[in-house]
Amino acid sequence: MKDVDDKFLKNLDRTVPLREELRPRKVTTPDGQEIEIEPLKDYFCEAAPKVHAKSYFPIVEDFYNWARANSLWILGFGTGCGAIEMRPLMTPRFDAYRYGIQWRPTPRQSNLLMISGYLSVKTLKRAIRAYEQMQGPKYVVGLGSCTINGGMYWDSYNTIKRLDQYLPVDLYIAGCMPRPEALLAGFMELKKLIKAGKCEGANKYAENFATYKANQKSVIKDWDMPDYNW
Amino acid sequence: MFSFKPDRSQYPAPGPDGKLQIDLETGKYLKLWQGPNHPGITGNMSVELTVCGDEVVEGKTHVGYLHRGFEKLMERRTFIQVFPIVCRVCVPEPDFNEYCYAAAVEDLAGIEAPEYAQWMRTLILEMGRFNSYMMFLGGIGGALGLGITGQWMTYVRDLMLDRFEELTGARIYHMFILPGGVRGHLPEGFEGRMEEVLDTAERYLADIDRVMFSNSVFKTRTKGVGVIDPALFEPYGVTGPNARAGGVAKDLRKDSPYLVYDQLDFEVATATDSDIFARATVRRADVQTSIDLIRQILKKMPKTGPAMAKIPNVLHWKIPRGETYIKGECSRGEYGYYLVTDGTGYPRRINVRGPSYTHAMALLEHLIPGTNISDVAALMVSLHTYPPEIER
Amino acid sequence: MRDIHALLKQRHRLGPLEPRKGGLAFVTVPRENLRGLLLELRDTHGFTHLVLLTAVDWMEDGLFQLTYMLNNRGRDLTLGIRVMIDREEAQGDTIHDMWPTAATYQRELKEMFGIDFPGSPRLDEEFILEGWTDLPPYRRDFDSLAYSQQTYAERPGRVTHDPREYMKSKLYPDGV
Amino acid sequence: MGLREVLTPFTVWKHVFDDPVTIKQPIGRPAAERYRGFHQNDLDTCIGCGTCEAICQNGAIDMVAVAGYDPEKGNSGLKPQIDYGRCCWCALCVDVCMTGSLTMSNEYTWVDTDPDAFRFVPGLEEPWKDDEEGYEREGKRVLSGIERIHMEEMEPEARIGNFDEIVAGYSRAEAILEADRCVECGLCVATCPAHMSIPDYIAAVRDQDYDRGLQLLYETNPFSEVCGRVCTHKCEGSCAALHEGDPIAIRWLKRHIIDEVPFDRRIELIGQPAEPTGRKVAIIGAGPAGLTAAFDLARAGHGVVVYEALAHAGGMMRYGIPEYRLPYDALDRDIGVIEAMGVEIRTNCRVGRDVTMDELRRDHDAVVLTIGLHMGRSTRVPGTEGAGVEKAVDLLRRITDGEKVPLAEQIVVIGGGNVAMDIARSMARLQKAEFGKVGITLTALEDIDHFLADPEEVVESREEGVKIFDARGPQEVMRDAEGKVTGLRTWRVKSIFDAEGRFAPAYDQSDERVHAGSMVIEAIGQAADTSLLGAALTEALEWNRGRIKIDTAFRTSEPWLFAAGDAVKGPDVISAVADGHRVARTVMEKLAAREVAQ
Repeated sequence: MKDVDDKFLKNLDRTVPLREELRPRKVTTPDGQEIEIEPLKDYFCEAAPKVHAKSYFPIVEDFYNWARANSLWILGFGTGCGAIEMRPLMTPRFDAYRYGIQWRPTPRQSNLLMISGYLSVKTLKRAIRAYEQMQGPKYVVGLGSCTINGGMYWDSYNTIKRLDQYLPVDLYIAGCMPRPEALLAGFMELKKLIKAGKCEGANKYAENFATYKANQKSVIKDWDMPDYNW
Repeated sequence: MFSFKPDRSQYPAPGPDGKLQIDLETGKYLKLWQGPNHPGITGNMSVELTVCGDEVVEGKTHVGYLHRGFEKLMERRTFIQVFPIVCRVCVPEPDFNEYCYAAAVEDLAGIEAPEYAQWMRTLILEMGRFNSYMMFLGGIGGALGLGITGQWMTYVRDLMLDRFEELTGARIYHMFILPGGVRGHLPEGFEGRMEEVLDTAERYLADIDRVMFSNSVFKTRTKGVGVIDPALFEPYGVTGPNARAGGVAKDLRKDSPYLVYDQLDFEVATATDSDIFARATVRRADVQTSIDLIRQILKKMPKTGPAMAKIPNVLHWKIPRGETYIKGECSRGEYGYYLVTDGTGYPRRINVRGPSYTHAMALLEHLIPGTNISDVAALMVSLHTYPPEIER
Repeated sequence: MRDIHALLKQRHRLGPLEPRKGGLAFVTVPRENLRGLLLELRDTHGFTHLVLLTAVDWMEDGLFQLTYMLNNRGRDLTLGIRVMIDREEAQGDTIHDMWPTAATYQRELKEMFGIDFPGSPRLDEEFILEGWTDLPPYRRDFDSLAYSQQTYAERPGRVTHDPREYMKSKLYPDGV
Repeated sequence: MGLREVLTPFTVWKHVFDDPVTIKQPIGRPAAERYRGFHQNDLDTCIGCGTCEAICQNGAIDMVAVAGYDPEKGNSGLKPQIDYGRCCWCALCVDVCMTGSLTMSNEYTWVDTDPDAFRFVPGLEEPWKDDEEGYEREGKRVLSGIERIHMEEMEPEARIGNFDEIVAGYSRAEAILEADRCVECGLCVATCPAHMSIPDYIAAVRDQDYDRGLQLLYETNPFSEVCGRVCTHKCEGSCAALHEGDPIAIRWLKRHIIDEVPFDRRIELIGQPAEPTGRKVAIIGAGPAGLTAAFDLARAGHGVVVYEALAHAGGMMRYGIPEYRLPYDALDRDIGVIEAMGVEIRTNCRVGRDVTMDELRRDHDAVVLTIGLHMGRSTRVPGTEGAGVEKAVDLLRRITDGEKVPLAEQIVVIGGGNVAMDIARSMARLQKAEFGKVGITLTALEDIDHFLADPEEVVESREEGVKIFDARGPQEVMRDAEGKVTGLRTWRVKSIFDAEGRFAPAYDQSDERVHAGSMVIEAIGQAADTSLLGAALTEALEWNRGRIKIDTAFRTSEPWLFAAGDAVKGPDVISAVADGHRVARTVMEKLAAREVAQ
């Protein structure tokens, strides 16, 4: 393994300008009207996420948690290699559906985001958007070494090393990549945690929103989306 | 047949050069992103479609969501340290990376892998090809709403993964083909268990024939759709089954035999129509070839023999200056490693030539205009591209 | 391969042929002669398949090597054509009109090495990277690990010991 | 589109009645036998060489100290800690492991909410610690060479008739191949008494950078010609490679470096000594310890005079080690480099006879005593007094001096150390020249597995016709009526040491043997000849069981007098070299502190 070049310093001067179509500007509509638009403001709600309070009655909260634990709907977003081991879970051989787990195509319908391994900066941006669009209470599970401490891409210029810097992670599954059986074990563990009321990732995200945003913006240089979109 | 005939009467007038002038602000055109988080996309990539009505008038492939900078990382690693990371370049068929890299290193270092290792490598590559085609056959059905093929083929692929697991010690990233040979020998009773898997696979494939290839819906939606003019094969670098579906029997296993393919008996499957259906049938026939080849290899391969050639101490392995290109026929076409060494213990440059690179970028962008939105997914799957090998 | 090389050597000022095993060979050509050579190889000698186009950074020599790999399927020949270009003002000649797929390669080279190919379509669009502000990453003077350390947080708390130094500190701390 | 195409797909409904393929209990389903799951490590076998850390391309492995495992010879005591936030389960660490201690289980399930939990030392307490199944490498390691590159040697028939050097030395190609096997763990460095930077100079051989190699050698050892040939090479006994194959031929590689650098170039590479300091040091005895100290002191700019009683410098390296193991010209080159540093060697100058200790003390800022062990010890069994019984060191010295030594057709040697082998093989050569055949019997207290001599010495002795009888205790030198030696009577040894570990051989008297021979040579050990000190100084100094007492920094009880080498410590050249460095360092510290001022 080559030693690190001590003299190398990353370029801090250059910034990425906002894309043309996202800048506030005047446009002419098809019917001839001239209007001012500001795409990043017009289309999104900018309100920051809020902490979701627990129910006043513990028994009600327990009931909620029981229900949540038994309907883990996973966002079908294969962010990295580990996604290939999720496919067998959707088929009769491993049949994750029997545990109340299923995959949904859109963030709106899902409450569990699986980060399947490494995240390149480009995908991190999409993962953040997907996460923020999901309905709470929502959970994040990190698959494999890459989400824990960078994995085998620890020296890559394009992948993050610690997922918990950018998204609140509820559970990690070791492996490169974890087998379907290990994933199922992870889901069972997640269910236990949810039932015990210990999966407070979404609230953690809301509480530490500023920190998360700062971390995200430190690596995503062309931040061309609103701070929170849901 | 019900072929897609867009109604262009409502389209904005083309420019003086006859080309479409796409101005989004006219409201006639719409940008539609398919991917990266989209059920109709292969892996983690995206296609930026410009649609007018339900006709796609422009498509741009966007990649880089899986970019890890492999070619840079390889330059930081010693020759043995590159070995574990190469397989990650292509997730569904990782073995080709291992083979091409190992063979490239052997070529420049002047090492010859032992005969047993050559046979074993061929076996692994064919098993990997089989798996890759299982992904394809599942995917092409899925792209057209035929969910059952995905269920069946994933199951069969899983059985093959079990064989991979007992042979190589891993399910997906096998890391079995080392520069200098392979890591081990066949486990006891492997042939019998493999035969069971192949039998099961053939049964399921017969069902696939009935449920997919003889299915009027499937035929209607794939025949005559996404035709690649064979004249485009060379300019667009089309190789593998995509070219074979257009009647060009391009197959490096025959054209430029590597490993022990010259000692194996097989035919190259071709088709003539060069449409989605033809590309699917070619691959269907190729699965059968792979099954036959696996049987042949297990029968013909030596029972014992050294698995590894003598290699220098890998901790400070230096390879003299040189460059080489090693290629092989993977399930998608020509896969190759271009390796440049400079006499140090690290590669100077490694370039991975994945077939998806040309198929998913230039070719797909060329094919998309004029198709229906609903066909884009099937068109993309029919090219059989794996995003991680595009951006590496 | 030797016959083709002998035939084209004078006309295109080819360097010596460097054959490797299995119908593979490499040859160097001056940049001015590249286009003519590619055209003749493609149209006359059956090298119709552009296998790959990539670059090698010879930073110490101040050069980029562009490698055009062409294949003649009928005769099972692969020819790697090397063009050395200046690293400071890295510029190559686009061949996307000969092989449309070359445009993709040229986009990648522009982004990853900073090599310009005037006239190549969509050359300045972002290809793989997004919001990249540093040196083109495949250049040798870009250190991936250093960049990573300066950009992405790492999990703290790891320490390691060199066995030799550790034994020294434990067994003969005074160094003798 | 025909009706057939519409109906055919429905035929697969026949599978409705098939058994499901679902795995009933998927969680914890056992993985394949070879599956590369979580790591295991046999901590008792692991030597902490760190090769796993070196090969890991993910930087996943740290070498950490683990309670209960301390550094010792050939074992750093460190253990690998694996970060599963980095690992990719490629098992290169398993393949490269020098001892085979690192393996993998086929366990694969580990989920945790704490990302910092995925860091562990395999072998300590993980649940899969003792799992049988999982990945182990097939056969021996293949990622680094197992077999030592063969060293060209003279055949026994060719070498027995003369004193020519036996070992040829590596060629460049051979040396590169041998150096290539080194994994640069550095476990050997601690074992080497002089702590030579072994992995670094082996790397220099690999890189064909002999200039750098020579500079590295001279940093720690001015006797590379000597040590490259006759070093006891304890380093090779702690080499990580010996656990599955042959250790690296460290000694031969050292010799290879010195062989490749011409004499003049060596002096050039080492460079000139420092500016003269005006301080003067006297060294008594031009053996390895004395000359090493002289070299170091001279390099630092001090004036050094070495007093040597015998005709040539070199001490036991010249007078103890036979020429076929260490040619004199090789030794002369090493001494030549030392002299080139400005060291003055006065040979034939016996302290106590030609110059007195008081004079030395008066004329110098410090005096270093490195007189070695030149007096042979006797077994003192009946019959050792008188003609026909010789001491090995005396004979070796006389052979070196070119004297004619007593010889017999059948000789019995007592002793199992390297000196015994040296004298046996030297006498064998003389016998071959004189009588045309070899007749040497060697008896030793130790059994053959515990011989003090190097194993290759034993092998070569046997090849040359020396008959070795192990575990024999000498009881009497038999003499005939005229007093001529006829043989040696021995008993079989039951044990050498008593329960407290003291030397007290126990014999089996029923197993008696007489080894015929007309000459007996005793090679059972040596003593220092301290008569040169004179009565007053002998009285003034503190002693420890017959040896001059020194502290850890080689100071005697007299502040101006230092002692080092075999005379006070022992037992071999490289230890003497190490002592030389240390005593030189102490002397220089003292000189710097002006504590030794008159």
